[in-house]
Amino acid sequence: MSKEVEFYTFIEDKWDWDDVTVERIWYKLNQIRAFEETSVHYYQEGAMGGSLHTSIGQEAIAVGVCRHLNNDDYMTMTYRGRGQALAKGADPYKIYAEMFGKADGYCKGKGGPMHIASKELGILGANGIVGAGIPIAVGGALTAKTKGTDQVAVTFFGDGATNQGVFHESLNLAAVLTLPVIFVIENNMYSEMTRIEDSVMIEHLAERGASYGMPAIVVDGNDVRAVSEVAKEAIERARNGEGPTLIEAKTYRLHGHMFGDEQSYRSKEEIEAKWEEEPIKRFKENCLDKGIVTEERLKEIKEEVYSEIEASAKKAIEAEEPALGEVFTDVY
Amino acid sequence: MSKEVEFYTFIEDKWDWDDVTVERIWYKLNQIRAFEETSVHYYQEGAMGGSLHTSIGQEAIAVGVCRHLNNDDYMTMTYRGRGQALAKGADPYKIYAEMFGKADGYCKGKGGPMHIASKELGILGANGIVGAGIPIAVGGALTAKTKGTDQVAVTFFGDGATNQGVFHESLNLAAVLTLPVIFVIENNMYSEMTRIEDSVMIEHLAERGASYGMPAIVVDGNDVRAVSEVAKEAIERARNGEGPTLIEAKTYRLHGHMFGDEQSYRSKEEIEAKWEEEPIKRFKENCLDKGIVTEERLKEIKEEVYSEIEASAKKAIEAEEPALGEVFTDVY
Amino acid sequence: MSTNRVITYREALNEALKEEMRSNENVIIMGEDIGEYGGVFKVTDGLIEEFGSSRIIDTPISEAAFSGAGIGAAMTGLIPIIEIMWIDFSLVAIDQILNQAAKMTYMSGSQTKVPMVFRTQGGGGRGNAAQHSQSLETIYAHVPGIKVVMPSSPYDAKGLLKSAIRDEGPIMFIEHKMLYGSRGEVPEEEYTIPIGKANVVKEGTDVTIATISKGVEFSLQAADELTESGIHAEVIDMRSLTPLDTDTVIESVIKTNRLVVVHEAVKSYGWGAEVASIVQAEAFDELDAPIYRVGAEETPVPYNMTLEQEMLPQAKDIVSAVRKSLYLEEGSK
Amino acid sequence: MSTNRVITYREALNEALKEEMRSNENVIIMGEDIGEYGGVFKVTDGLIEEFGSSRIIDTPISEAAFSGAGIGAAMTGLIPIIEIMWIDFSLVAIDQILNQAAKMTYMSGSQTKVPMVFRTQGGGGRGNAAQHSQSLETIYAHVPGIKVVMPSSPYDAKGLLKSAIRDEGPIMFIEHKMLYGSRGEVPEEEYTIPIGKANVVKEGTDVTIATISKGVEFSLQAADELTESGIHAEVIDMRSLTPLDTDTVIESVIKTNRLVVVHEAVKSYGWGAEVASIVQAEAFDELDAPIYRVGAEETPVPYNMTLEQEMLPQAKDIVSAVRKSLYLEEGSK
Ligand SMILES: Cc1ncc(C[n+]2csc(CCOP(=O)(O)OP(=O)(O)O)c2C)c(N)n1
Ligand SMILES: Cc1ncc(C[n+]2csc(CCOP(=O)(O)OP(=O)(O)O)c2C)c(N)n1
Ligand SMILES: [Mg+2]
Ligand SMILES: [Mg+2]
Repeated sequence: MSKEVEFYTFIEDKWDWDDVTVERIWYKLNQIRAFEETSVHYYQEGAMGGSLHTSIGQEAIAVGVCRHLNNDDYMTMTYRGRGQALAKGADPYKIYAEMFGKADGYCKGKGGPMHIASKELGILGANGIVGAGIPIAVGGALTAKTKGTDQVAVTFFGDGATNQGVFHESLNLAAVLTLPVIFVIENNMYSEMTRIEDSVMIEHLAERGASYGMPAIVVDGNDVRAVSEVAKEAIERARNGEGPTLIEAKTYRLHGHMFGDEQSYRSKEEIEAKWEEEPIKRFKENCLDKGIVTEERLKEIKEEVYSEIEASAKKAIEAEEPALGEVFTDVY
Repeated sequence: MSKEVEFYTFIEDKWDWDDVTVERIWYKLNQIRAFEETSVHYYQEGAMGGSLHTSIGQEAIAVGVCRHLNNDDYMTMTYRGRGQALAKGADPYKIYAEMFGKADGYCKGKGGPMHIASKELGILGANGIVGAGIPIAVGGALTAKTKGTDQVAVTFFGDGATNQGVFHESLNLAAVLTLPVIFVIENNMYSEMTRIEDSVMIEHLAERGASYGMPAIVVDGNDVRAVSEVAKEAIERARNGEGPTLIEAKTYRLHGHMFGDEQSYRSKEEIEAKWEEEPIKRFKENCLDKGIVTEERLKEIKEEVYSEIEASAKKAIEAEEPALGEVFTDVY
Repeated sequence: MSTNRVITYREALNEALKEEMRSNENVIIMGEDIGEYGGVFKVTDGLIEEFGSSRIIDTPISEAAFSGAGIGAAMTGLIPIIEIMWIDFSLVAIDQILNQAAKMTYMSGSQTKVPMVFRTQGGGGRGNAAQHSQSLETIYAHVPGIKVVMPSSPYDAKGLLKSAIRDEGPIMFIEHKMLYGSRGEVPEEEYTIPIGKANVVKEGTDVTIATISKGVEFSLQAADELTESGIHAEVIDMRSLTPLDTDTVIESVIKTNRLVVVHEAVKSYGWGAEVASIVQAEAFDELDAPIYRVGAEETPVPYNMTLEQEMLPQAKDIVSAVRKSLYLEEGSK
Repeated sequence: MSTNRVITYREALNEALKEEMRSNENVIIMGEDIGEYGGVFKVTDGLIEEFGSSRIIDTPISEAAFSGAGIGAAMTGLIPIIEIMWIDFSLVAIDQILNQAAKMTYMSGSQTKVPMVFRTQGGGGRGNAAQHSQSLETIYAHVPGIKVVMPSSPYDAKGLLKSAIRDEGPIMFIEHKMLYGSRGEVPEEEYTIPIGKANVVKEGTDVTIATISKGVEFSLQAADELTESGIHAEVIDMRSLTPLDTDTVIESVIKTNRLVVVHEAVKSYGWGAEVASIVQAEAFDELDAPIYRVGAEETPVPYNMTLEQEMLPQAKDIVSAVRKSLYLEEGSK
């Protein structure tokens, strides 16, 4: 019969990160936050085309998962995926350069914010079509399995994406072929302006894992420690040839779906309450409670991050535009 | 949490069909069998184009479900769906005429065996694309709900179709909108030449209902009585506005996927054993055991059916071809 | 009497939807975020308030399923309007659109008609990059059984959408994302525009420009520029690709003896080739010059907006094509 | 030395797959019923025995997922061949093919190449009706980033498939269901055929016929018939639509001054329009007559095989188009 969903509970007492780890995680969480905030600023200034979808409030998932990945592990994500790219080691400058359409961008300015990719980091690409990155990650896992390496593939996607056909097909295919792939649902409670609870008749999206006989686990996506534990186990299983896992990380999208979203569909109070639960605040409290680092040290790192990010953005703004002839290259 | 799959067990003692009912069911089962066998004969003779996919061995599902449907209830099915069309009341002559490409065919000879449809019988059409008829039935159910009628829609599809994205999307949509639609998986153990057990990691396809919070039930698809009970309940629920149901009817495809299939993927022994469990034999035994009708009466009906079917086919063979100008009509 | 009322393309579409929903209770709309939010392009604004959630149906992100459900609903008595947010996403539902909706009437020998509208929007110019900027109309026009309509102005948007909703068969109704805010006169009184008749938006004598959707704006710009050098272009808005009104184009070419076809779709294998092929076949002796086509380059749409502009057709490309057709500039393709 | 070995199109394809799999262990195949059964058209016959189930992968019926998985695999070091059983079914996977595979290289600024082949088959003539008989090549040719190859003979099937497997980017490789059993000479020695070069299959002086896939057979039949009335047609097999070798066509038209384009795809918005448009633009002064196109009628494919034949192009339609181009018959379109 169908596998049951596991609900992961983090055991505070077992938390054993040292100060080096904590500082690194803190750095990464803040790097993403700073990056996203700064993006909004530049978007408002008109430095970008298209739409901008931030992951503010969802940073713990990217950081918690990607800390267990190697450079040669594969990853796909969505238009909201710059946080994950950073978590996997991408250079903020090169992402900004891409977002600003510059030649120095990861994709020479031809992909843009929705399509960040870095071959050398195993980032197969962000995707603008809901759900479409999922099978591509499965393909990365297929290569790993076929070549007999211990690489894994991770794909991040939203709650709404679990209603797309290709989600279903991809999970089934990965399960049938026992591929080393981790499916991470970032359940931020909304798909665009629609509450996920209005789009499904189940309480936990992870329940869908049972349809594929796949281990499925629900985790608090705002607790980077919990995400890290769950991801670690899933990634290990994958590396050991034990096949795919479905992780549902529950979080909340603190900004609108995209810049400019009027957010008429939710109350200010709802959003404010959620700011209380956001992952950076949470992690800071955890660290201070446990006394692993000082508040000053955290502040110092944060300031450092923000100034690094600002410097990257500035440099990217000033970088060169691609040559006009770039229109015609890279097609076939 | 996820709903559990129900495994339906038929209770012999409660079986209360009278002789009229039994004769009608016997007639229908044999009508489909005779129709399919005769189709094969004419296919071999070269009377048809394309491929021929018979439902021999699966008749109980069509008959058990469709006996609870009214003419104005909607139905979609597949390239293997002529049995269901007959079960819903289609005229064998008009189906044959369609299969032989004649003007008298349900679709004027332009649809063919894969696309039998009858507007007056609510048969929205058989489909050649695996899974594609599923959302169309959902649409029929949407009309019923929007117009506030008590009509229902039924869609028949195969085990393999449950791996298509559109299966997933359609069940979710129907569940979210609480539509009166019954999804019937005819699990005949194979999708073309591939065993379903090689294409999924679950034991029962009905387990997938849980992903949509949908009641799901497994039934012996070779027992027309059991199918009838299960379908009755699901159809009643749908008529009462209680939403969709997923039914997995387990059966076996006694012929190859299509005429000409070499069946190298399964043994003669396997097929022979399955002939012992086929639904017409089973129903006959049930009836005789219970003494509802005599063997002679059953034989009589069967002979009658075969001669009717043969007559329909003959008439269809002799029917008129469509005019050449028909190529250009019915396009927009 | 009309008061020369000026409204936006978006508002015109919204009015068409409202009016048709008021006059026919079988009309429903399905799509993503179209209810309370009014759609990401705000075309369905205010509809759920008036018609309720049983007729304005917010769906899960499942384009194939809700397109298919629209087909089934159309076959059984409703007139569904399916909003596919961006035409690029229609590719996840295209089996339903082209293998099902477009073929049902034929395959059933006309037993079932499929009266429905797939409303979507396409086109570039906003820096939305390769997966959000395509002009895929030719793909839909190539498969028989579905009409393809593309309005270029608020007036046309309203009149054509109303006709599309009343049509017996399935229609791809493709709006342009850069036109939603464009303004134009739309009478208060009810009107419809027949589907299948091209519209001569500017008369001229020297060259015919056949175009559609936002191409009309570009072509008029080009025509203005050309006027300055004494060249009078006739600009024809095709309005629909299926049916394709080549008669109007040929009539014009008989006068001008020159034709340029302009579209935002990729030039190669784009619909301009069909127009060009028909016109050269039917009006061979009328042509004083090759027919030139102006379309997007044969590349995905680049993100960088300068590159994007380079990739997409611009007014200057039209001017240059016209000049070539007048042998005022050297031309190849 | 070649021994004038004659094999079928199916066998030629099978050989190409085997040879490439032998010489490059990164080549894998995914599809439905391709393993033990050898594929419903038997093209992968015997492969699983030689290469095992880790390289010949039978998939669930999930074209979108296994196409997407092919893309991901191609981006990471494999060379997947994806068998989509019928091109009609490719519409359930087309988002992966056109929004993903075709755009990845561009969107990533060439960081990732997508070396893979989508093998499928199309065309009518078997009474398979509307959802199993389409010629959808133009849809794929219209979207930049993926090549479209269509072999017409066993020799081409083998040589082109080998080249396709070795190509750096994604390729739609479209076979024709009516050709699998056709026979032709295929040398024992290894060879490849470059993608992008058309093939003059029959020389002639009076008219050029440009075609592809099974159209070559029809066109040769027509050419034979025409020879009887003293008309010598040159028949060109385009071999691929992207790249499209119009140079070879134009060279021929310079000699013949007349062009007929023949394809099984629906005529309206079909690829013949592209060829016609380019040729009339680039060789306007060489043309002594309009370019005529022969393609399928603008309807879904009817089941009844007499109607189907009427709907599809036939040799007699080609003969008639050629005669029109020679002003021996009255012509319109
Ligand atoms: C196939 C497809 N349908 C619709 C869209 C438009 N769209 C973009 S984002 C989005 C919501 C996705 O929600 P979710 O998966 O929860 O991800 P989130 O944005 O919350 O990260 C939608 C509907 C799209 N990009 N692709
Ligand atoms: C989208 C699509 N993929 C593949 C096929 C080819 N095909 C036809 S029937 C079939 C098997 C379907 O199996 P199942 O759903 O179990 O139905 P059954 O034939 O057993 O009734 C396949 C793969 C198709 N028609 N459509
Ligand atoms: Mg979300
Ligand atoms: Mg089956």
